[in-house]
Amino acid sequence: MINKESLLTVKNIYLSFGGIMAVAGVSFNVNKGDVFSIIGPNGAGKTSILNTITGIYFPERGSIFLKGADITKMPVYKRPAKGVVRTFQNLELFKGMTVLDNLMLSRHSLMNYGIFSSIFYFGKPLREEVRHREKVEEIIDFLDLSGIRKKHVFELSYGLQKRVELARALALEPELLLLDEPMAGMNTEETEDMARYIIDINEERDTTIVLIEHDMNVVMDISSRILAIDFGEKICEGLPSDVANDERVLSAYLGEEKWI
Amino acid sequence: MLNVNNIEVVYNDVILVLKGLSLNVREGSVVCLLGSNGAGKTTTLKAVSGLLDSEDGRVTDGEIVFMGDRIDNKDAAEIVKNGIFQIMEGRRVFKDLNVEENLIAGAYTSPSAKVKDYIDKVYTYFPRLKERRTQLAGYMSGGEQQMLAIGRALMAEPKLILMDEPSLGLSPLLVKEIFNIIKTLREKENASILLVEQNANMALAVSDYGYIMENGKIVLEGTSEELVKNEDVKEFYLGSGTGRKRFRDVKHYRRRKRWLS
Amino acid sequence: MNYTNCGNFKTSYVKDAAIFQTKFSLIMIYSFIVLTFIFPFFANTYYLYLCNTIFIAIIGAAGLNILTGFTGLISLGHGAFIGVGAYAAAYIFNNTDLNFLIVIPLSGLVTAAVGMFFGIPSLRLKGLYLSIATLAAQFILQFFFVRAEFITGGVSGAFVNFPSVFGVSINSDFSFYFVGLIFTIIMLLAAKNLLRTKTGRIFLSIRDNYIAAEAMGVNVFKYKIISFGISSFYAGVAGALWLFYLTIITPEHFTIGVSIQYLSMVIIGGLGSLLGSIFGAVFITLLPEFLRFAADNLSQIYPAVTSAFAAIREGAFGIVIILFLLLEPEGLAKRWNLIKAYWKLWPYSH
Amino acid sequence: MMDFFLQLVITGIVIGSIYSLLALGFTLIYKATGVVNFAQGELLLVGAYICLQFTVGYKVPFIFSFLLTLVFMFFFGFLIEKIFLRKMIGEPIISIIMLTIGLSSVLKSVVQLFWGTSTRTFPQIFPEEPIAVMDLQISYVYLASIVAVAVFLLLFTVFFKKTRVGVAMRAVASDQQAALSMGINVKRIFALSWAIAAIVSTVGGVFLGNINGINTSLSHFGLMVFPVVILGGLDSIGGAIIAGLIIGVLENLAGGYIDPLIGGGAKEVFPFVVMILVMMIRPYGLFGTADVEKV
Amino acid sequence: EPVKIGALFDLTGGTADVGKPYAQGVRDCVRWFNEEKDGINGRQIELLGVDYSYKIPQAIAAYKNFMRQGVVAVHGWGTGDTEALTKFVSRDKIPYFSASYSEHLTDPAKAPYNFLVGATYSDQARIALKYIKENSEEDTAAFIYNDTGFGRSPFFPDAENYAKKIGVDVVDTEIVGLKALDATSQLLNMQKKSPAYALIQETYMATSTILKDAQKLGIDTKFIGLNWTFGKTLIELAGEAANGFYGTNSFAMWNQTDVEGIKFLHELNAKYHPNVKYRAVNYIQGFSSMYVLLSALEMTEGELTGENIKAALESMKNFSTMGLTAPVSFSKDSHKGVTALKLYQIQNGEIKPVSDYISAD
Ligand SMILES: Nc1ncnc2c1ncn2[C@@H]1O[C@H](COP(=O)(O)OP(=O)(O)OP(=O)(O)O)[C@@H](O)[C@H]1O
Ligand SMILES: Nc1ncnc2c1ncn2[C@@H]1O[C@H](COP(=O)(O)OP(=O)(O)OP(=O)(O)O)[C@@H](O)[C@H]1O
Ligand SMILES: [Mg+2]
Ligand SMILES: [Mg+2]
Ligand SMILES: O=S(=O)([O-])[O-]
Repeated sequence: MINKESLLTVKNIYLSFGGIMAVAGVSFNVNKGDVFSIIGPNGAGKTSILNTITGIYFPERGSIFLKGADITKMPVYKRPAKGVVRTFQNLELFKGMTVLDNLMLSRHSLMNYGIFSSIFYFGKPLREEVRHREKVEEIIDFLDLSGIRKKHVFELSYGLQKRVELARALALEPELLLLDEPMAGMNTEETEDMARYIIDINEERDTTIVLIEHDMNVVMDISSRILAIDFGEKICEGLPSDVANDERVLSAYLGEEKWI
Repeated sequence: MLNVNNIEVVYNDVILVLKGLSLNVREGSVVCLLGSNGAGKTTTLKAVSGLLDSEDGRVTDGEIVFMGDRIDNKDAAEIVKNGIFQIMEGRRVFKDLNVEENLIAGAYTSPSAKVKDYIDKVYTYFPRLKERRTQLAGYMSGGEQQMLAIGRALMAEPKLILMDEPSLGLSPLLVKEIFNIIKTLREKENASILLVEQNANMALAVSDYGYIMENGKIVLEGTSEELVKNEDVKEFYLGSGTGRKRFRDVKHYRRRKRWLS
Repeated sequence: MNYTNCGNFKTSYVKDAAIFQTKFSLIMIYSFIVLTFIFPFFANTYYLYLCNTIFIAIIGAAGLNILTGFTGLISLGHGAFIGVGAYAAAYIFNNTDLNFLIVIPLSGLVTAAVGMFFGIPSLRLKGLYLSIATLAAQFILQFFFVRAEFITGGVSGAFVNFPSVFGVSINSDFSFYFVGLIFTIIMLLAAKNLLRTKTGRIFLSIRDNYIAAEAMGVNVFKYKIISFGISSFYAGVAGALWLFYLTIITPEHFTIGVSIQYLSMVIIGGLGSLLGSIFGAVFITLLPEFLRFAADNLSQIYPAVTSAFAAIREGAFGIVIILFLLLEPEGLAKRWNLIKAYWKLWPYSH
Repeated sequence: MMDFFLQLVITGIVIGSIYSLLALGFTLIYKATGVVNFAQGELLLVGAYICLQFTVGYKVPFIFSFLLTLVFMFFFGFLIEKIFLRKMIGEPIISIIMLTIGLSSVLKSVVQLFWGTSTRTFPQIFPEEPIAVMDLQISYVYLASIVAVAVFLLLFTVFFKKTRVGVAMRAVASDQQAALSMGINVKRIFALSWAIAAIVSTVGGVFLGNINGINTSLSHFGLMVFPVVILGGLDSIGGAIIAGLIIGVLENLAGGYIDPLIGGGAKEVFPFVVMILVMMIRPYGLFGTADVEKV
Repeated sequence: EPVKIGALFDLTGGTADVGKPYAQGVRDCVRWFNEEKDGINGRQIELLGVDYSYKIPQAIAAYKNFMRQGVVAVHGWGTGDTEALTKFVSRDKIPYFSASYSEHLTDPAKAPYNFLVGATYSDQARIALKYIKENSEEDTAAFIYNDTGFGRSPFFPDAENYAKKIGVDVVDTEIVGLKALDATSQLLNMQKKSPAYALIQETYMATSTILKDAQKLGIDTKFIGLNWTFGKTLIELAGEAANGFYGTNSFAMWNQTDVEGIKFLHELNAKYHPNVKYRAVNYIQGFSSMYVLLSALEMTEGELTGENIKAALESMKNFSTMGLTAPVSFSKDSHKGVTALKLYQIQNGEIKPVSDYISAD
């Protein structure tokens, strides 16, 4: 663990909205291969941290490094190309598009043809479309979406939409995948499936994961490291076993019950 | 007090979602409705609360009776007046109204003299909301929004509250709090509750009776104690018993439920 | 429509993405195209005129649909952009020796540039605010048409001579028909290809959820501008064709009324559907003609109420639009698909 | 020189008050129902003609016919919503916009059917002698419109902030289905907001009619208020009013100072140029609320 | 077999308030020919009237439809449709009358088949300038117009050049929109130049705005409006402020019962429309214009082809319209039918002629 290569470094970032300090001086480091979880009470600033990593908001102070390069001020849309991709807490899919198009959209920056050539369609654009379609089909297979690939997203149930969101992020072939409450709204069985997917993504697809989740069963089980925050501040960071027994985590977040 | 008899619900005149569903909620009880994604739980609640209409859905068969009155396909506004209030899935706070205005909107059907008292009551349940009373609801975190959504329901002082996944996205501490609130509601507010949840452990813990639905039908029902002991429920809803499990050991993505119809 | 693995991946995916999925529809479309080429030999000027305006409307509506239906940016300035194309065509045609077939795409490019310029507010503006910024574009461009006399000929307008190609003068409805038809086919094909590939998906993603699009690596602003550009290119081509059809244009041809008319085409036809643009263009072009026909006939029978009929006709236009929206809110294209689905299942459908 | 400036400003405020009135009706509908109403100008037209019918046709004294008109228009707005817009609840915003465009031709043709197309005039209602304000003559119509604007501003501010129906209206604008689940009668709220908007625009229409008579072309003011509502922020009542005054003044200053330089015409496009510039700096107008977009 | 004539009317569009009475005039003229004058040399006239709502595409559609039905001539309406159709009518050789008084549409070199009964806007402005030159101590003038083809047509460059030629100083120009609610800033700017007269090219509403604001500001410039500014409606709109306003008008007014044509129209209306007691000047315009067109058809030798009708029109010299206008003449070089008119003034709410025929040469 010590020799692991550092992938993401967040250094002392601050973010506020009006009078509210959403993030107040948080620092942490995510190594390659980690499943790094962020936990904390509602409104603690977890999503806000994710938003600064993906560039939806820029931190007012502090910086964010990806593989040593400063990406603090990089525009949102440039980050996926650097390998940073996310899912959203409340579904943010392209509802009017089919599942397939949602996934194909993800790969737009990997597609290698111009607008002008696309009006002729045959030739390079077609070849590229087919090539990427194959990649997308792999993901469809992996997440078992093949029955619904031509369905419009708005027709799907919540649970399926969550899975499509994960698929859409995967289609971008991220190095660092940020997941914001992927299990919310799922029953035990579905939660187990999702956990399994995350583990496989981490292990088989070689993807580092930052996970925000309130389901402590999952978090404690699959995380390699955990960061706990409250009121925008770090209260604890470490191995699952350390965090689960931390006094402040217990009182602020977990309640009395012991989780490990 | 609520009897749902054999209802069928159809969306857009074609998609049949509920296929002869029946359930009952007795006065003063908490009843939970469990089921996997897409089973039709939300649809059931909307059928009761009259919100189907706004989604081009209709109850095409069967009947819904609340305290002796037929309410299927009645206007949502009328149903709220009758005393049923649905807390919708996904919180659905009014994003560009502030916290207090959200509460006032919740009290639309209540006598105006009581609005102030109700607001104070909500603030005692959720002090956090009081701190944020002038903040726009859209900018609050998920948990805060959920509190507001429940607070709004309290503003209407309903006889029956329909809760659609109230614990969704809440921290463990808050989940407990929500379930405590449910207990309190039932004890102090004298409200009956029909609860849709994914967190079956908690849901069964606070409820008297439970229904499990799949594919638009009830496939299993019983008192909460009975359900907790049921093997299938344990396996698919509670996660093997009470202890935590090793997700890494779960090898297969999809196992099928035994009661699959 | 589920895709099944059947060994030959490549051809399957290609087929899966084809415009016309069955042999039957392919035969239908080819026969239809052949018919459209034969039609003018049997039609009189009036019907040819209607076709010609429909061609131009289709191109314009397709352009607006790219912006509004596919990218989700409601434009109230399309009429003015069409004007830009018309004036650009007049200016280029009168000041160079280029053939009008070259001038038309060139004016499209000029209009694209202007459209992209007026798309800049989309950097900051969203939704209705943006639409109303395009309304400002409408008024500002109209002001320009009137005042920039050295380019536009000011209020007395711009003239060209009837153009010609291969020695054939395009001076009649008959000859223009072929120009219009060919341009329509080319422009529609290009749009279809554009929209079923990368760019099209990006447009849709911006329409559906621009924050998510951005998070998926879409440079939203750039593509909004591109959408403005492409949409205006179509407007420019439509405008240039209108000029060469009419040979004289004045600022009065490109008022807000025209913008609204194009908006009705894409909405009635179906947002986000090229086929819808065709339906919408046909419908909105023919509707006033039909209503007038009806009003005229009624006036002959009851001459005393002629003026009442005139007023009613205006209202009837509104009523038809309203009825459409109430009964067919997703546009004619949707209805078409339902009918198609019905016939596909026939005779097993009930 | 200063005189010239002052005259321009005062005339601007006075004209602006009419814009404010027209913008107000528009903003009301938007705020409550999320509908951008392209038939606003026609509502104004109907209101003005109804009032004309009462005063000229039935010889009702103006003040009574004005009140009668307001009552009539209240129900008229109510009815329009019920017949045409009710069914569109939940449809995409652009379809609803289109519907109001259709509505505008229907209303216009109704007006033509009943009152024809020739320009009609109100009998002398406000004293013809203007009164002098700082050396400037101002007609009574304009004074009345300034007063009306002030009254409406006060009324609506209180209404939307303090009353339950007002808050419910905003709730409906924010999330219709959620509002339904509160027991808010969304349909009634919609109808109510159209009714109120019809009243407000009628007041504007009657004033307009008293300035220069009425014919169907008055409906074009429905479009001219766009810069106003945008500048103020689509959903801001106060914004609509202040922006109306600002546009009025800017228009006149542009007319006074820029027109001579460019040979005229600035007055008409200038509001749109200002609008775009302001929007680039403040995308939601001066007082509009930003869309809540938390992810 | 009837003689078919196409007609474009605006009964519902932006100019419907003047378009409607005009259309009635056209129709009554046709009816009179059919019922009392035996049509065109024995053939009945079929008028194919179309309301195009002042929308150009609809005008073109209507025109194409006329062609299909085989009309021999078309009576159009506004500037927009007339311009848009110019190329088509010259190609198809269809004589085209309209109420668009833009001078550029009367030049046979550019628009060989367009004809006009009534003084062009430019001529009206010239006549007004001539009047100023002759009747004013100070030879200064301003132009007030709207920024459209219609608004600019009289002044740039025609009236501007003419003013220079006869020595009237154009000290100011102002733009007032057709639907303007106020014209204060423009009038204040104009006041700085204090012209003796201002020429107005607008319609009723803007004219009323201008006159009222001028009265409010105490401006002592006198106003002369071209034909669309002037009529009974203006008096209703502007009230007091309309007093003293001049108008250039090529047509006799309804109350000039000493004019033969007006007397005739009174009789005709008593017969056709017993309830109608008043006709706006637009009715007289429409009637006169159609009268000239139909008379030309009567005079046409040979078949009613475009070329023959054109020849008949171009041979019309001093054709009398029963005094409804100055005598009408067309020639190969000019398709302006009328080049002389009287100035009228509003005095105590009445419209009175204040000059004899003044000709613009
Ligand atoms: N765009 C915004 N504008 C204003 N305040 C915001 C915004 N985004 C977040 N906040 C505030 O910042 C704080 C942190 O919010 P955040 O969404 O990061 O919480 P969280 O930890 O993700 O909570 P949850 O678990 O409920 O999702 C909250 O108090 C919230 O109200
Ligand atoms: N408005 C609608 N139009 C068409 N189909 C719908 C609509 N709403 C729901 N459905 C379909 O009805 C079925 C039941 O949906 P419902 O939302 O009731 O499920 P649920 O049990 O609440 O699931 P979840 O746990 O994901 O919330 C799903 O298959 C869904 O796709
Ligand atoms: Mg969060
Ligand atoms: Mg649900
Ligand atoms: O030019 S129109 O707006 O009247 O069509």
